[in-house]
Amino acid sequence: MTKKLTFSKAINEAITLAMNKDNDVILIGEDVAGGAEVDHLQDQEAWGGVMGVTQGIVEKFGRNRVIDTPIAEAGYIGASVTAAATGLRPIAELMFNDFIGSCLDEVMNQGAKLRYMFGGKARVPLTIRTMHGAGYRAAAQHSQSLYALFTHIPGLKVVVPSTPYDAKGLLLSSIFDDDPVIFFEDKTLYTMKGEVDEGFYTIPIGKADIKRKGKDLTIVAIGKQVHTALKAANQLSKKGYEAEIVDPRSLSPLDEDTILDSVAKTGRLIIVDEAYPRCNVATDISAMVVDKGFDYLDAPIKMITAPHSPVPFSPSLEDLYLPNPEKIMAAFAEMIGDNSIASK
Amino acid sequence: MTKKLTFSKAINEAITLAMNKDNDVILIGEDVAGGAEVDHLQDQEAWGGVMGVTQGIVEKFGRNRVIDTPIAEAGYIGASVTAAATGLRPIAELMFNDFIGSCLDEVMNQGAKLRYMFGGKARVPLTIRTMHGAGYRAAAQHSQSLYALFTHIPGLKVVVPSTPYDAKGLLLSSIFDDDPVIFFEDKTLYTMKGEVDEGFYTIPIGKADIKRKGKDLTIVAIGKQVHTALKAANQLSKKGYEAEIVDPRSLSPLDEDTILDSVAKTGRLIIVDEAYPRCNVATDISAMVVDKGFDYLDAPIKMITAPHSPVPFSPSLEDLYLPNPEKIMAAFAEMIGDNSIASK
Amino acid sequence: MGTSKSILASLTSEKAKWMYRKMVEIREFEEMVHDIFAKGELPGFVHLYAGEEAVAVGVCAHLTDQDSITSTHRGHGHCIAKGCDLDGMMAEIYGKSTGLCKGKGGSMHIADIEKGMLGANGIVGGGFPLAVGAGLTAKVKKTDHVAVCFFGDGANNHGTFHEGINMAAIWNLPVIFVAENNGYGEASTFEYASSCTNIADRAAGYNIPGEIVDGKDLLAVYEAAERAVKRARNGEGPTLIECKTYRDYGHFEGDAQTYKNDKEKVEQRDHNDCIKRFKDYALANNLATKEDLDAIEDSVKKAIEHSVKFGEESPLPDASELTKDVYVSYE
Amino acid sequence: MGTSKSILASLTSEKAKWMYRKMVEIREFEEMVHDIFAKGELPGFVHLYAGEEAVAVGVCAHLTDQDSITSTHRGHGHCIAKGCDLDGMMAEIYGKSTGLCKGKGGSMHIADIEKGMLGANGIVGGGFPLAVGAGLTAKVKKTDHVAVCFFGDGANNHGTFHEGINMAAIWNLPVIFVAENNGYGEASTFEYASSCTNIADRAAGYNIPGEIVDGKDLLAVYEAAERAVKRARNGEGPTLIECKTYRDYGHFEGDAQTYKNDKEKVEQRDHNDCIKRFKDYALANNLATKEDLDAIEDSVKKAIEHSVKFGEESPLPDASELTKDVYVSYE
Ligand SMILES: Cc1ncc(C[n+]2csc(CCOP(=O)(O)OP(=O)(O)O)c2C)c(N)n1
Ligand SMILES: Cc1ncc(C[n+]2csc(CCOP(=O)(O)OP(=O)(O)O)c2C)c(N)n1
Ligand SMILES: [Mg+2]
Ligand SMILES: [Mg+2]
Repeated sequence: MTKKLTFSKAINEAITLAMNKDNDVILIGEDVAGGAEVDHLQDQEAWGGVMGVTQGIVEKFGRNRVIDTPIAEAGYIGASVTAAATGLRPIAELMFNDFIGSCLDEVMNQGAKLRYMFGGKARVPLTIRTMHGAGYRAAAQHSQSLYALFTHIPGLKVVVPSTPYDAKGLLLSSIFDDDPVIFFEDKTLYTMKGEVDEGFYTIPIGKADIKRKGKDLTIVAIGKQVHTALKAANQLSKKGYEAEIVDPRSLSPLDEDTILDSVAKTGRLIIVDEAYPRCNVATDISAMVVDKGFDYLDAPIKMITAPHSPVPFSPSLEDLYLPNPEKIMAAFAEMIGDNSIASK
Repeated sequence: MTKKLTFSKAINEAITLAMNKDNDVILIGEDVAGGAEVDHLQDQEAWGGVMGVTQGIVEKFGRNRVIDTPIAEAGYIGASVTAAATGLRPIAELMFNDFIGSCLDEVMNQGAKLRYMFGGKARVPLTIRTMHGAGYRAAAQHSQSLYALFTHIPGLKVVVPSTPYDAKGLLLSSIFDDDPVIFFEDKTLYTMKGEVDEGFYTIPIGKADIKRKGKDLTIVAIGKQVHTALKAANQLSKKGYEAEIVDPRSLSPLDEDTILDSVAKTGRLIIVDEAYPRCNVATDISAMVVDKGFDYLDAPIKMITAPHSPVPFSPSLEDLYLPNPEKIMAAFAEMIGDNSIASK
Repeated sequence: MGTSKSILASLTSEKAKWMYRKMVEIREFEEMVHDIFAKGELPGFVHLYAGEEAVAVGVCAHLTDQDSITSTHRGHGHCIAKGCDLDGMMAEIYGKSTGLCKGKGGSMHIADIEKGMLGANGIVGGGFPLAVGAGLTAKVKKTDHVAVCFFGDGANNHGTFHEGINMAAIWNLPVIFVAENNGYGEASTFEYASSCTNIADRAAGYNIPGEIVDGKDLLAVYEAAERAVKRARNGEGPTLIECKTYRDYGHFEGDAQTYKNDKEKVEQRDHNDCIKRFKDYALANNLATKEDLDAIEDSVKKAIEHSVKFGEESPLPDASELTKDVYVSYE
Repeated sequence: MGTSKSILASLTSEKAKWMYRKMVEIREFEEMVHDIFAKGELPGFVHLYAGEEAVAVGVCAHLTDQDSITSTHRGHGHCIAKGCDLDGMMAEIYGKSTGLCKGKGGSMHIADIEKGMLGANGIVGGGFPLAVGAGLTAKVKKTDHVAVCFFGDGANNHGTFHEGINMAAIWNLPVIFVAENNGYGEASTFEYASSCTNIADRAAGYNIPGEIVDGKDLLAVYEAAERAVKRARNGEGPTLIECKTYRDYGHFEGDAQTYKNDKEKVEQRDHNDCIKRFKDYALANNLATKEDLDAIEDSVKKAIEHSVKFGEESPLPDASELTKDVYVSYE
């Protein structure tokens, strides 16, 4: 049985299911309940996070398990690391991934390394949910897609879903994973609707999904950019080219085989990653394919990314900043030397 | 006129020259003077940083310009950002690059973005000196090479010198650059000696240096790994192969042309980067070469990096962790299908 | 109104009118932004300062363009009090090329470094170290400039509060930390999130003066700020001033504010308005005539309307701006 | 010695001897590490706890294996007081496979989660949030476990101090913050780097009890910790205890310590030794006989020698360990 749910509700449902299943699961973050200890406030009216994603959860599970924190990211993310190591299974919300600047130590030097430094004697079953992505007119400090920073760091898993279905199944996997997982939610996807299975299901972390089959070109696209790629693929199809779209879904670990198999078939690769261009996931995937699948390649790998610049506020600039189908088409046109594609 | 100096003294000399030249240059960080306001302590006995790199500088310039800070990285790095924007030219020392976890916000969201967010109306002439690198038996939280994180972030420049000569000239350029620069110092290089020019000289940021000429293979190596590459090149030379070694010296901006020219000549590329393997500078350079120099390549690009794991304490494991000449030789052997190279 | 005689003596009619004007500018600006945001004409997140005018104005009344302030996500009021151009501000919020930041910053990063306004900040607590940096420049260069850090009750629990104030204290820097305690950080109350009874109570842990003032009373703020700025300029170090205030709107535009209690809303917004309070005081104490104030209100209304027209009609940034201003030295 | 009668009453001879043993273990362990480091046999950075034994031992005397502690870069003393195995510790410092962390952590990351020792930490201030997390688990799971955060005077200026204590206070968590004020953070004095007169003075800003004790007096620490642990277990929330102490060695091995003053060194190291002070007390109050204590000293010496032999002779980790333990779920 499936039903239509928004991306936001799919996440809410995953958290609810996880908290029902296991009393050790707690939800912690800034206003994740919303309005703690306000006398007149009924729990069902509580904010449920700045975007309302966790609305209603405090009503079901109470304030012992749904915990509003002060604005102290180092404090509560660090606390979540050891809460995880001492018996809980926290879902910590880092409101915007940009705020990692206030708690990178707790993620990079504590959470990610604890198990290794302790010689394998600890587990850190922590999930950090965090918003990312440009397009919301939220400017330079609230629009970044910083998953490359986390992918760089050993000891973390990094998950970036692109659909409500994937979001629910991957969040459930993340919560019940015994390693620290950073779970990225694109703020511009929250209102997107999609089919989602009823009840509890998981999607394995580390398994890519082919969002569209094709034989002429592989597009690996991350998060929201999967939809940009799908749009480009539809247009390419009209021109007679079928693109295969691989959604890695998890960046660390990365499903190298699915990507390589696709490139082996198509011989061409475009990677769409809205993050900053240097040392990003696009370069990571490109380098991996060159290392392990060099002979499959009929053409240079092209990367469609943001420019090397902060995210501008002005809507007109932000629109230029992001990848779009036209940029993908132009890259493909260049790749195969067919200008008629780019000009539409 | 040149003289022999250690890497550490070359840095000390650059700071001294800069402070002599411009009264707005200050040095700030934890114990950069060492022992502030200790009655009996003579300035010439003051620590000069945990590794003694800045020894003697407080004696010359006094405590108004050489400022010991509390252990508060967010505090003093953030303060350095606006000190720079309001008229000083600070050299801030982040003792170990691993401590960026405590002040990423100040670097990434404030320092790097200030100018852009302000529409170009501010300058942030800040240099952050920081120690990196494994091999010192300093374990997981004091051995990382995190330059990829900084390279990812637009608005920062990233410099990683490999010799005393480069360190001095590049540090002087960094200090007098009007953008924020992160200047990496490998702690295991401090005692290395090399020829250094007398007096004031600069090396442009963004210009790679060819540390060895060759025609059969390009090795791009970062920081200390330049020396690993040189060792490998010597051994390869005995086998009849001449490697060209490109030291990018600055990772952001990256001198793409010098790298591409070398690969155009040799047709083969190995990148040696001791950082974590995912989304690192090796992948960045590989992807760039594939994008812009695909046709130059006669073989897959190989990357010699750390494994995807924290830095282990145990000396035996740490030695395995790091790149070494043998790993480079083995990669080249595989590349050209000549096993006699790898087995020495 | 509990304002001491000494203030009355030092407060000129000119200053009083300037302050009145600035408060009205802020209020009208914010009401206008509220309206145009509601119409869907403004992009992004917008946090309004209405209700807290007395804080920004009472403090900035003592500052020159050479003095610096650091601001918050709720930064329009600080901008106006520090003398930023209204047209440039509105254009910035519209994302236009004529904006203070060429449209690249927007509401959350609005700034004008020439006016000593070192930027609104999207990072709660981001301002503490930045204010310390401006204070450090003053100390190293031996000027008499001061720096002011405006911050919220929510920010008071961030680590940067602690690091920033401690550094300012040990170095005796000319930095004034101004808490805008409006009772809430987003939906969380000050009482819930903060273990201290007053933010000013924390000053003792840094051996600096901590003062509590009625943030709805312009002259109380003005007076406390005067003392603090004097201390700072005299090399006597930092001060923490806690202004108890209230934000009339929600955390951001679009917030249903279910966490606020209705009684408090009415009490604060309708019966404790800082502008009304100062107006009554100014009239009663002959600092200004009714005509003066009417004229100010009129003129401000026109200025705000002008700013909207300016914002609306200004061109969007050119595409070439996208990658400009990332670095000084290259594009 | 200024120790109250009530302590004497509750302190059994058994406990006293346990504490003496632990203090001597720490001292002998550190002296040994000092010696073998000087011989160049130990890799990396080493920070010695000698001189501060009374703090770790006086606090951990009240804890069980279910209680947690977070430690610092100067972590050997905390480990020993919390019951970690000496052989495993020494092997860890040697980087051997038999070490507590299989040689992967080393001195700066030595840990034993089964003993509730949540790790030394290479990051100053790293422990505050981590201790809060253990306290949070206790609260959510409604156990009576407590968590102790040991930290230095240097760490007291890091932002995590503020965030951690505030959170523990508002949630009323069973966390005890134990300041080891040894007067220095590296070469910087407490007086220079900290704006507070005492670390305990900062407790008021969080509405929690703050106590100052003579950290060289084992029983003073013991008594203060007893009260704090009782409060924590009773759900009465966090306490901050400041122990004034001194580190006998430098910041790390190899430090010339030019910043220390000679008089203070002699006074503290030679005339205010916490072990000697407790020994005199225990003998005078019949908590132990001379023979008991001699036997303890003897036995400890042997144990330490054994640990060195164990460390030296243990095998290095297998190459396959390099990429193990990064993740639970895959290698
Ligand atoms: C580091 C960081 N954490 C969280 C946020 C999200 N956020 C924005 S404003 C805000 C509340 C701030 O409260 P307060 O400091 O009292 O200021 P006020 O909004 O009341 O003016 C929060 C949590 C942020 N922008 N930055
Ligand atoms: C975040 C961070 N900043 C700086 C350092 C370098 N460092 C290691 S120990 C130390 C001094 C710590 O002083 P204190 O907290 O008083 O502890 P003590 O060494 O006196 O026991 C410093 C600055 C670090 N390890 N982590
Ligand atoms: Mg507030
Ligand atoms: Mg200390």
